[in-house]
Amino acid sequence: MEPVLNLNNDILGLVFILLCLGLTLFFTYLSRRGSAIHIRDIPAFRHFHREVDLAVEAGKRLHVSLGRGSINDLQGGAALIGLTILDRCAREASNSDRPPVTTSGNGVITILSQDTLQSTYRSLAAEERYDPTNARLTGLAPMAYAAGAMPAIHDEHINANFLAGHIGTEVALLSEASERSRSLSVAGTDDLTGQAVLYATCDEPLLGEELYAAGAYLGANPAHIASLRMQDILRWALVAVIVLGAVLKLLGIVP
Amino acid sequence: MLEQITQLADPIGAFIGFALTIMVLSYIIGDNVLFRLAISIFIGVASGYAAVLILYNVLWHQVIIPVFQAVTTGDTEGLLTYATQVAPAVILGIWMMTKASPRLARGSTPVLAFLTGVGAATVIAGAVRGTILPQVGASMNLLSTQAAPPETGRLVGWFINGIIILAGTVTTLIYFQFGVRRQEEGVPVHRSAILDYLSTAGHGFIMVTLGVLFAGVYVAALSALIDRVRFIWEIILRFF
Amino acid sequence: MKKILPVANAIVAVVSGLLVLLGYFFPGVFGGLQSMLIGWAIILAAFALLLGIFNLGMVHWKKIGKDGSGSIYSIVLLISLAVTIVLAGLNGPTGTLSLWIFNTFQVPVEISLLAILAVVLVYAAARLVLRRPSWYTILFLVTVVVVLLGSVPLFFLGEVAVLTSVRGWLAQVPAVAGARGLLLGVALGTVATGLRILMGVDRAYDG
Amino acid sequence: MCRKPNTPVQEECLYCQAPLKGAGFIAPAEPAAEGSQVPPSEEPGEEAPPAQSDLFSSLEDAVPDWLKETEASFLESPAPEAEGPTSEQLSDQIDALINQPLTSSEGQGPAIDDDWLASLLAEAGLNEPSIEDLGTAQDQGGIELEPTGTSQDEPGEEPPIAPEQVQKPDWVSHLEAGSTIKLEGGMPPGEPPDRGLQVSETTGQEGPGEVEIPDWVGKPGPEADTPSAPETEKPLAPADLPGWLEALKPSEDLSPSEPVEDLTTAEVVKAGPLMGLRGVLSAHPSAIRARKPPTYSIKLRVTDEQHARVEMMEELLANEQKPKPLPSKPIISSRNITRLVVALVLILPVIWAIFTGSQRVPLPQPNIIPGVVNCTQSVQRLPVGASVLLAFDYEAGFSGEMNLAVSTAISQLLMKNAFMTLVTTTSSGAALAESLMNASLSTAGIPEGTSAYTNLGYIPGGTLGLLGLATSPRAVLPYSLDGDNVWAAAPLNTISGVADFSAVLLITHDPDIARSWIEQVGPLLQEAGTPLLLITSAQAEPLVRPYYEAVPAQVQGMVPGLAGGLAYGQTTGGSPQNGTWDAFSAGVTASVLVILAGAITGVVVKMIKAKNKKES
Repeated sequence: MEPVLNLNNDILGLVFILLCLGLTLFFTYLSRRGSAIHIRDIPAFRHFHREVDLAVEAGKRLHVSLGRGSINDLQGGAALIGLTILDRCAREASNSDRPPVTTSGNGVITILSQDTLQSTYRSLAAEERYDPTNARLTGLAPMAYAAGAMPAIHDEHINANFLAGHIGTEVALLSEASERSRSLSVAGTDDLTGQAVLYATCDEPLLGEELYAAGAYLGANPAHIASLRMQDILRWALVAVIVLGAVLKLLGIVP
Repeated sequence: MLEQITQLADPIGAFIGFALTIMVLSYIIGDNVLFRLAISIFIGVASGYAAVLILYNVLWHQVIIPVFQAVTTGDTEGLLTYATQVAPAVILGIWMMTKASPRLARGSTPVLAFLTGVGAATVIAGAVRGTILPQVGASMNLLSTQAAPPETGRLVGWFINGIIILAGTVTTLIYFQFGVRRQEEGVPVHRSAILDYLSTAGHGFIMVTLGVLFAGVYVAALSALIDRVRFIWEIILRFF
Repeated sequence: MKKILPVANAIVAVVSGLLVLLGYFFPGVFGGLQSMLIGWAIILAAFALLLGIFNLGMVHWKKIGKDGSGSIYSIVLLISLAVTIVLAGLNGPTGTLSLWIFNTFQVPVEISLLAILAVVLVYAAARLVLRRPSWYTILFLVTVVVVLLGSVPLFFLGEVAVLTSVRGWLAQVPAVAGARGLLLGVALGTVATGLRILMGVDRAYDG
Repeated sequence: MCRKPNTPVQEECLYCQAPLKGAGFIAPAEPAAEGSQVPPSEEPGEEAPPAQSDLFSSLEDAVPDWLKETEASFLESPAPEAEGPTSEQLSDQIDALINQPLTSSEGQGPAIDDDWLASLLAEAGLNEPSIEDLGTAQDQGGIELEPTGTSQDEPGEEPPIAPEQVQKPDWVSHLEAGSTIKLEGGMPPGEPPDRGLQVSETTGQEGPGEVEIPDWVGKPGPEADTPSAPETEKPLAPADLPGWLEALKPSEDLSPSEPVEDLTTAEVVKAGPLMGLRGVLSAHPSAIRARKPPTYSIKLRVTDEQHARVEMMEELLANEQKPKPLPSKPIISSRNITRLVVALVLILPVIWAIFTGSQRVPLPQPNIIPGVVNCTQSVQRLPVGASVLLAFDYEAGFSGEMNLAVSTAISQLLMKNAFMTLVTTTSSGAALAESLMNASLSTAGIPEGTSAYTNLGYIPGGTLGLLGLATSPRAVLPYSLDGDNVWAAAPLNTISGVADFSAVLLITHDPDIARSWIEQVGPLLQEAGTPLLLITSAQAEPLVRPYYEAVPAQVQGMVPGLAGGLAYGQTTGGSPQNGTWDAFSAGVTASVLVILAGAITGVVVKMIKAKNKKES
């Protein structure tokens, strides 16, 4: 498969990725050595922690929806961070009477969510709690996926919904269902129209990049914190490149 | 519209469509049996059709027909290509199917590891080549003299808009800054004053963007609502 | 063995990922291998879809009888799923019968679900200030109202030229800026997520 | 019991905290502890005989003569009159003391106000300290006093005397000779002052159980306050006993005689070096196990309040274990009503406009909506019989919004006699494409089966599939959905890449799909000068428009949403309005009003809340 972009972009892309990798490894090493970073407060995660505790107390369950993004596509990134969130949720709610239920709209994501749940329970020495039907494919078309997840929110004594993955405007149906069933909805998606809908309909929307910080905020491994530090640095690098490039182009120095 | 014409050409289909539309719209009143029945049918049909389409295009066209043709035509080169390009995937696929059995589930993990690895590489490359490089390039070109309009009147507007887009992109990026200054225990963490101003501006740009997109989504949904009302009216005119 | 298996899985993920990634930047060397691996992944995704359908069936099969009144929905879903797969499979995705099923059952429900969104979105927007009172919310709603008013001539007032031009400017200037920032942020997060998997740190698979 | 050696003065084992001195004296006090106020004098009558018969039968030879005598004499000796009532009073007092460990210092109020004790404390010059001491002494005494409680009144009432100075009666001397353990256990040097303190305090505290205090108690202040501190033993003149004390001798004799009473009921050591002795500290572990002070003290320390708390906790735990019925959601709630009202306000104008076929609002003109004119011109510029790629990348839900524009484009292409190749990256795309093509062909009067198009179906792999399609469509989609190898025959046999098509028409509702096409496939099309046209939903327009506005434009023509569809329809001979545009206008107007009303309400409520907060 020949790349569509030209050679310069390929080289730039490779350099960028290597930079990301290097910084992530460096900060992972630092964080393993105890170097701490203060991160800004994102209320959605704070409230979610509280709701997880309440869910455990009230004998209710969590619902994690991983969207319908294909893992073989750009959208897969949101689904992959969704799996990390699922792992954290399963751990936090491990002593609950009802294990978390997972819904998704893609075959691969469904299987990966099953695997994530299974390995999480195994690591907690509670593999008997794993039930494959708690990680469900609710539909293969976007609306079918949302429509299939709605009954789960309505009927399964859900206390909090974490919608994390590639979900389009159909996410409004999920937040509406959670609002009608009086359960908290924390949601983030890589889809911009989905984010616009989420901001209005969801209790705790995660804007843009905030979804990808979930691992760090939910206490996953140090690499997640390292990733945040890497993102912070590269964000400034991008800002510098954009401003510098724009100025140079305005001055006609660069064609 | 045309989908309605197709349906109206078929009275049974039109009536079923009418009934399903009413059943789904009843959700506006509240979650009810009719809505549940309608979406149950919908999920089954939509998932079934999607499955058939994908399996048809992938498994039938890329797995079964090629080997059948290669064998019948005795195309050894085709068979060789198939053996390297398709056969391993089929073996991995069958291996992955052991996931269906809870007892053998763990055995398919290497296949999922492979899928995850390929997926991760794809999303990285897609994000860098498909978003970061094009978007950064487009932002840099905002004030490119080559793209400037010749008329002086439009030039000012072009320049101001370019500056606004540039500032908006930069401040929106800054808004996402996660790291904050170290503070003594107990004191709520916050950004420095300059960062606060910039990220506030960025937050504002994000709100405007989301507002514009929300309006767009609403207009699309309203169009669907109008379409359904029209469909119901046409069925009423036809059958009642 | 308990320790070796996860490590082996991680190695499979990292190696396959690196080969595909290198294929993008060194097409001459890794291009062939990359396209082969991606081809495998595409076919595997189809097999995964089969598993997904099986999972969908199993979930609802287990609900039958156990879920009391909810059983009927599961029965209806399973019947519609099975009938569609059989008929569309035999008739082909574009066969007359398949298209009839599609246009009769899927299209009306899907459009109706989108129509429900209209009500849901207006209701949510109307409650937003009450729910999340802040200046950002006000800014969001003002933008929504201006764009809506500028997108169509008002029923009694007719077209307001100013609103139309403001809508155009909002969509082409500030919205583009915000969208770029959001897209770049999402892309950065995506790269970070992918890299954690290629580093073998995050293991979505049963590591 | 650890069996490790302890010094005789130790009251409990240094190693295992097993009671040493108390052990032999617990037995008689146990009934009192259980609440039965049976005077010890009765106990022998009830319990001693069997115990004695056992004793004599089993250990007749083992018991020394002197001990037989002492046992006999003690069993004969009558119980003192004062013993019964005082034991009751003291057990009450002790219960009170033990059951209110925290209120000990508060309990000093009345004690200090009490004339005699106040004067005692005043003269002792240790009001406060003594009060604290009392508190602590009570706690200790809770356990220590109980066993010997029956004899606490007498030493308490008399001025405490250093034990070694007390003139012991003969029987005590005999006893001492016989068993050193007895003596040490009965009167350790430090005990009398403590006891005195305990009693004086408790008598002060206990109203009802207060003992008659004779006048003389107030006089010998120095003696009275001595118990509070050890060094105050010095001023006590050993032989300086007042005459009245002689009168008390018999009762005073009782004090050391108690242990002997214990002997009647105390166990006889059945093993070890002390075998045969009664009431001595047995080396046998069961002796300790049988007398667990902790159990005893725990019983005593549970107050009613604590009982109540325990019951409350038990109730809580019991409720926790019961499965709580989850609260059922209210069917009619204010939210549901509001939702219904909003729905009606939104839908009614739409229904009215559709049902009446209102046409008050002028249709959008093609030149007003950017991109529409360019789109229709690009199609018009196509050569007759050109090959066009149509990507049906939208979901069925958006067909209501987009089908008008799509059908217009298809009819325009049919007029140009173009050959359409249909592909999709969504699950609904193939069926939508086929349905629309069939409908368009029937509308245009072209018989079905005419080779005006081929449906290649679904492109697997998302963006990767698109890249594959851009460079090698034959590899990605080798056959049509009908199973034909369309690439082998005209007109597709000349197509090797997506750039070989005359035009690419992308129909999508998803801005991500549009971006993938524009950024991944677009560059190839630009190189070949192939126009990329876009029919999109209103929701994707804001994100796609910049590509159309860009210089150079990455999208050559664009038809956005319902408005775009209506405008585009007019470029090809007009489309029936039938109230659709009026319904759209009415719907938008109604929704804007609803949003504004909601926002204003929200602001007002917020202001009222803020005002109330300020006031409160």
